[in-house]
Amino acid sequence: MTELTMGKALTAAMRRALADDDRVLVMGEDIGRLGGVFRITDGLQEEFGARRVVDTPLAESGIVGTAVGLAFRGFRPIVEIQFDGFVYPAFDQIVSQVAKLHYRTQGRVKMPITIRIPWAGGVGAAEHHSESPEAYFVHTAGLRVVAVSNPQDAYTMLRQAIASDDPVVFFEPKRMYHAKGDVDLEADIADAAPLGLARVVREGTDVTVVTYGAQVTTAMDAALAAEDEGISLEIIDLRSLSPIDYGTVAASVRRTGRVVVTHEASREAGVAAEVIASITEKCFHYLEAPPLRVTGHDIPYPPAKLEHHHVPDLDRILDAVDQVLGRSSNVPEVTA
Amino acid sequence: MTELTMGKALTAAMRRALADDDRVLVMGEDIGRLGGVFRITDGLQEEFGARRVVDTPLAESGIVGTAVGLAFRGFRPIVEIQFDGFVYPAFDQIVSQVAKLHYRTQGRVKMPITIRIPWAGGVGAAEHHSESPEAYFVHTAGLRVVAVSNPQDAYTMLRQAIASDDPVVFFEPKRMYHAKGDVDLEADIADAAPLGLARVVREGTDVTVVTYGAQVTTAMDAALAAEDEGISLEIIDLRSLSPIDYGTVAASVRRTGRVVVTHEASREAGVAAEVIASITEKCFHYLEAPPLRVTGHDIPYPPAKLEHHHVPDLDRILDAVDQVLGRSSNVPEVTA
Amino acid sequence: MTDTLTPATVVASDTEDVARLLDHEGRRVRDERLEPWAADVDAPMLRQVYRDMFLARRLDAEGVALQRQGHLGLWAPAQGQEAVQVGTAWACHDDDFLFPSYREIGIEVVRGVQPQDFVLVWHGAQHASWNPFDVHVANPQIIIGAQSLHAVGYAMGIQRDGGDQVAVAYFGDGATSQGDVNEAMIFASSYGVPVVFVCSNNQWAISEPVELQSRTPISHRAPGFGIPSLRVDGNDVLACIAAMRWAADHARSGRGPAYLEAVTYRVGPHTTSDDPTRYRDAGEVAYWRARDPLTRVEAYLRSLGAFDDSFAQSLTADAGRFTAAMRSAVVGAVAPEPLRVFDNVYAEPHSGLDEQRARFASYLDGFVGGAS
Amino acid sequence: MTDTLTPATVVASDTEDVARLLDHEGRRVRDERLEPWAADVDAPMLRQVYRDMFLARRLDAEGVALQRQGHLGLWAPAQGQEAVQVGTAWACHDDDFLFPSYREIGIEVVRGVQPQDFVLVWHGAQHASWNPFDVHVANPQIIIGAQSLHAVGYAMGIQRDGGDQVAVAYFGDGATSQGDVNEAMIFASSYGVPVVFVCSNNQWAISEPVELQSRTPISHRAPGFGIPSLRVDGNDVLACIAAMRWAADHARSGRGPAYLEAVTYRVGPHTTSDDPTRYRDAGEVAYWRARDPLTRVEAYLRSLGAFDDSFAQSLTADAGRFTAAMRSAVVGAVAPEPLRVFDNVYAEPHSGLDEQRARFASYLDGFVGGAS
Ligand SMILES: Cc1ncc(C[n+]2csc(CCOP(=O)(O)OP(=O)(O)O)c2C)c(N)n1
Ligand SMILES: Cc1ncc(C[n+]2csc(CCOP(=O)(O)OP(=O)(O)O)c2C)c(N)n1
Ligand SMILES: [Mg+2]
Ligand SMILES: [Mg+2]
Repeated sequence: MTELTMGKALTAAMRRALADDDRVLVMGEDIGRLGGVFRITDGLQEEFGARRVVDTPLAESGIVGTAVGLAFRGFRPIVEIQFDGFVYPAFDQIVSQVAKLHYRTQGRVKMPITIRIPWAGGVGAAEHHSESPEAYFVHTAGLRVVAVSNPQDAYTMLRQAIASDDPVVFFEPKRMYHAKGDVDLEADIADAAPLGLARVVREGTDVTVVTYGAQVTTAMDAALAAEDEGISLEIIDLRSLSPIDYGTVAASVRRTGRVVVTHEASREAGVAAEVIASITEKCFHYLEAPPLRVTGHDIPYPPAKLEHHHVPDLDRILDAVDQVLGRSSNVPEVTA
Repeated sequence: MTELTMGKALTAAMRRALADDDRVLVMGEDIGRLGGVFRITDGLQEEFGARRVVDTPLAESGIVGTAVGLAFRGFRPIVEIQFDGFVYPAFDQIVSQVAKLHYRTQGRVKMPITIRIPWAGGVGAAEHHSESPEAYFVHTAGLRVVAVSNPQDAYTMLRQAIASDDPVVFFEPKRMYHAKGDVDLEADIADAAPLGLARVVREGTDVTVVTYGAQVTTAMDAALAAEDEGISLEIIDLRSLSPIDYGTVAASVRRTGRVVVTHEASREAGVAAEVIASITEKCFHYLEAPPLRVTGHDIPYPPAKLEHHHVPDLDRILDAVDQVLGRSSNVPEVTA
Repeated sequence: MTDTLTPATVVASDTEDVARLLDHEGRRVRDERLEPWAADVDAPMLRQVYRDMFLARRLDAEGVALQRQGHLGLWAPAQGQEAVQVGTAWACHDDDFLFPSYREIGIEVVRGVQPQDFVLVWHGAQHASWNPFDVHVANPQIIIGAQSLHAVGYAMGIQRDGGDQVAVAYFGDGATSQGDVNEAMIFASSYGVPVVFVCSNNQWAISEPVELQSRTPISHRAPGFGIPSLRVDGNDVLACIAAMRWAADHARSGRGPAYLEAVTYRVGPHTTSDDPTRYRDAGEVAYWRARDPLTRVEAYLRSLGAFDDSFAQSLTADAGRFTAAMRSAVVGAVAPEPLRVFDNVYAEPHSGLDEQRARFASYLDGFVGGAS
Repeated sequence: MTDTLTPATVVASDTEDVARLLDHEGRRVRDERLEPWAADVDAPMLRQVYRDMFLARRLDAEGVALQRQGHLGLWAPAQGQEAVQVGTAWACHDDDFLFPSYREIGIEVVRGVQPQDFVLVWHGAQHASWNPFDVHVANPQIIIGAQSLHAVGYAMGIQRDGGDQVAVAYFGDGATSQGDVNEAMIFASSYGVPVVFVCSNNQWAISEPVELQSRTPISHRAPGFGIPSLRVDGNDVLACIAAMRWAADHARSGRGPAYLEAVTYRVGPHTTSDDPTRYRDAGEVAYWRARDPLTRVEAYLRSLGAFDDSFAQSLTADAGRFTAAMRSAVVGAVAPEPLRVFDNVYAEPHSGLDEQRARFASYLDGFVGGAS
């Protein structure tokens, strides 16, 4: 075990993948000499050369589109999108090519592309630097989507994503880049939990809180606070957003009968809506209260000085917990 | 009242808007001399000239990006995207500019842009010509999203969309372009139901079926078939997907206690998930059974010869109706 | 000062300002730029080339017929564009990898794509037919321009492998307006990769004339990106072979990308759904019919004494067998199995989709004898 | 044959192959292309221009200081780029509409943007500050290249209104790789609209040198799109004024778009978060510091006897007042009201968001004294 930040764990995962498989490449803006604006690729170009750790012209569609061509030639490109808000120029290549080529070609052309996206807010950034676009990709068949919450997962899941023959959109919560944790750099990824599984990160009996990414930490904080009031929260880190591991979620909800889903992305047709619709279908008769969402508002990401009113905090999670427990009168009403 | 196809109703709406307001423009690929590949802009260039009905170079980001600039100058562009699958190259301009400029500029720069999209499948088309991307836009704050199901709505809602100071993504179901209906071309749009409201298109007592676009017709067919079996379906045409009129939906669900949501788009994090999550929250204690989704599969749109196994038909809707009524043993199980 | 550049005065629609080796009548003319690349093209080879052009022409006509008879949902005719398609493909090595759009029938003929593989996609049975790794041709791209970046990425791969192939991006005049095609030139030039861009300027993008996309000849764009270009008569197969040999040699020898604009004409409609009488004159079509790419090779071969009736008969017979096989692949074809819609969405198991598939299978089982 | 074009041999990084009117020492040199456009620029005017450059320099330094002291989240320094920014803006009419990126401080100074409006965005209080219709400058764009299409669309509007304005798209060297910037040239050329493209080639896109984006000088791209271009010394304000006058006149007089590449240098880091020592030499920075755009105007004005101590003092005093106002706008600024996050998402009521707002308001009311 080595103590690493999430950022360094990600670097280690790429270093390992580059060393193990010479078809692996890393490409993106400023990822070479600079090591990326977050330094996640720090040192990789020096170690593996500019042919394998490739600074690209400033064009995201070009980056993803050429990664597709490299995959045609048998490479396994890891693409870094500099910030979440800059993935949209590549949307066409991701949705119409990366996601569909394996289907289109009846499995003949594989797209083992990992698209790494420094993701979401809470870091006081400028506009377009705090987006949570994961639902777009979850809604896109043909992609796998994962979101990491801690250094060990960052390391293991990035290696799994690179090893996957499917394209993986890999979300890295920016506000966790400096979070530290023990990482087992030697473990065989075959022994780790598969990429598609959720994890119960805290057991509890009263309410199931489902979340992912940096919100896992917020949910854990909420669980601690709730404990003081005698409320026991079970926290599930989804880890994978496509597929979603409903086995793990449903097992928990069947025990607790109450569920809160929280994420930072906006609410309408977001991942929480998906989780609630599926869980309601699968666990209807176990539910004691309507599952609730605690999400970002349906607004463009606000200016930095206002972001703490947008990104759900511990209090907003606890408020929803109170509601599903019937301890709050603030139950939603239809306004129309 | 005039009997018109949906296609002609849309043409009439644009003709009227072009005649009434000289800041209105139409732009897109092949919309001028050709009148669009679906002939929806037929005759408009001849009538209003090439300065107002503008054939554009073949670049969707360019089309939407220049529409943004025209809006800066006080114009009200109507943009035609030739087919649903070709909107993705414009995704960045739509999500980062069209949707956000009013918010970014604190209301100073309005984006009264209507983005018309011939939409969805069922017409035996080639790949990329049958996409249902509406959830991407519903999830994008700052946009309004509507989907029309009949000629009268096509006419009225397109005029309302053009008149709106907000950007509207306007979905036109291709398989309804030739459907006919009476259209009141003279009515004042101020007298019509506002753009954001749903409509109960058939009253019923047993199950609420929520849908939109071409699926309204399929749902109506299902209602007729159900009637034969003594089951009464209430059919709601959402019309607007952002906002969604939960007042109308909830009122119905409180009466029926059972709900099926159907659309052609894929399922994960789709609009049906949104409707079910919200309705479960708002009507939990009225629900007699878990709300169910009947949607396209989570697959890229399949080849034409297979599309009828993807686009939900009457039988699949009735199967879900049976399930929410407890008449079927085919109740979903968690597999994991 | 190199920077007071002003645009050329030639306009995009000037279709005579091109490099050419066979004139409209099939007479051999000289072009100093192209001569070295055409020196070894003899009559036997040109007969083979003609054979492919002829097959492409017949195959295309059969596609139109099958569509009219309801066996195909759509067809995108290539009539008039056989020279650029067949010629550029002939100039390539077998393992050069080609990334076509939906209209490049001729290159697929050269690469030996099988009869059924020309029709199963338009028939609606599948999104792509042949195995791209067998013929070194990607399946046709529908999203305008997207394949240009794939070709550049593939060429980045060749560069890394030290391979001696080139990648070829095929696209139309309309496609040159897409961001992707421009980004493709930028990436290709930046990395100096072995890719050739082939723009088949057939004067129209559906109803839009090429002047709407470009005020200057399309070939003029590439040099600004650091890519040498050549504007060639796209209806002259000899010129197309020569130009492509130059371009491929340039790319193959490590000198970076090259660009061809082949000036040609789409004689038919954009697709079988299109009505070109709404946007162009009969006179224009007649002008181009008189510049048919097949006629002039035939005339040239005749002048060399290399075209006789028995050759013509063998072409017709071969094409007849080919088109018959196309027809039998779709006439009376059985509908694919419903559950095939779930195949190959992912390369590895996906619990969500696997559950959907299982549910749908049991739903289908609920019908007597399964669903249709 | 016009089509055997081969790329120029000049490379993108050759920063001396530029049109110039003031050399590095501030001596007036001749450039026949630019002379007619500089003839009436006299010392009094140049003093005004210098005033704006000086203010931009000071304002920029204050931004960096405010960021270091924790009052701003970020700052994107413009040091070294004052000449192209101030010069091109000076050459415009007041109602020409400018579409800048995030680094165009100088053009905003020329247009009279107020002190607080330079800092409130980086402070994190709002996404945009000034009213674009007051100063005819759009709020700075962060998505690289997106604004180039907005400028072209705006120019399409001018064309339709019969206005005599031009629209100006400002962007960097890195931005030229984006599809949008290329599509902007295509639309502009196709319609012949009154737009000027100004590429501030400051040699770097964060850590990426311009040669990664372009092997040829960036100005060479425009002519291929039918757009005349000029490569100008971006550190020579007189040349920038003259070149922009030529370009704006070209566009304004109905001859279609024009393109300027201004060769300049980003002396500071990309932003205050950047560490340029990781990717570039101190020597390169020193080279460019010696070509400072302010120094040479000062030297030229001195040579004309138009720069003395009292002028210098008045500049310093004015800038001091300006930067003090910047500072007081953010130091001790009160946090915006929480519910403001919901304002202006839509221009018209939206039932979904209105419900969310109401819920959040009642949630906030649940805290004693409301939430922070
Ligand atoms: C991104 C995208 N936008 C629009 C279309 C619709 N479309 C199909 S073909 C075509 C015209 C293409 O013209 P060109 O590139 O000249 O090729 P050609 O058809 O002439 O061979 C258009 C607009 C598309 N397929 N993809
Ligand atoms: C679409 C997009 N991709 C990436 C970025 C991140 N980014 C911000 S500035 C920058 C470099 C821009 O370089 P250039 O265009 O030369 O302008 P400069 O910063 O030098 O003024 C990058 C990559 C962005 N803002 N937008
Ligand atoms: Mg064409
Ligand atoms: Mg730069």
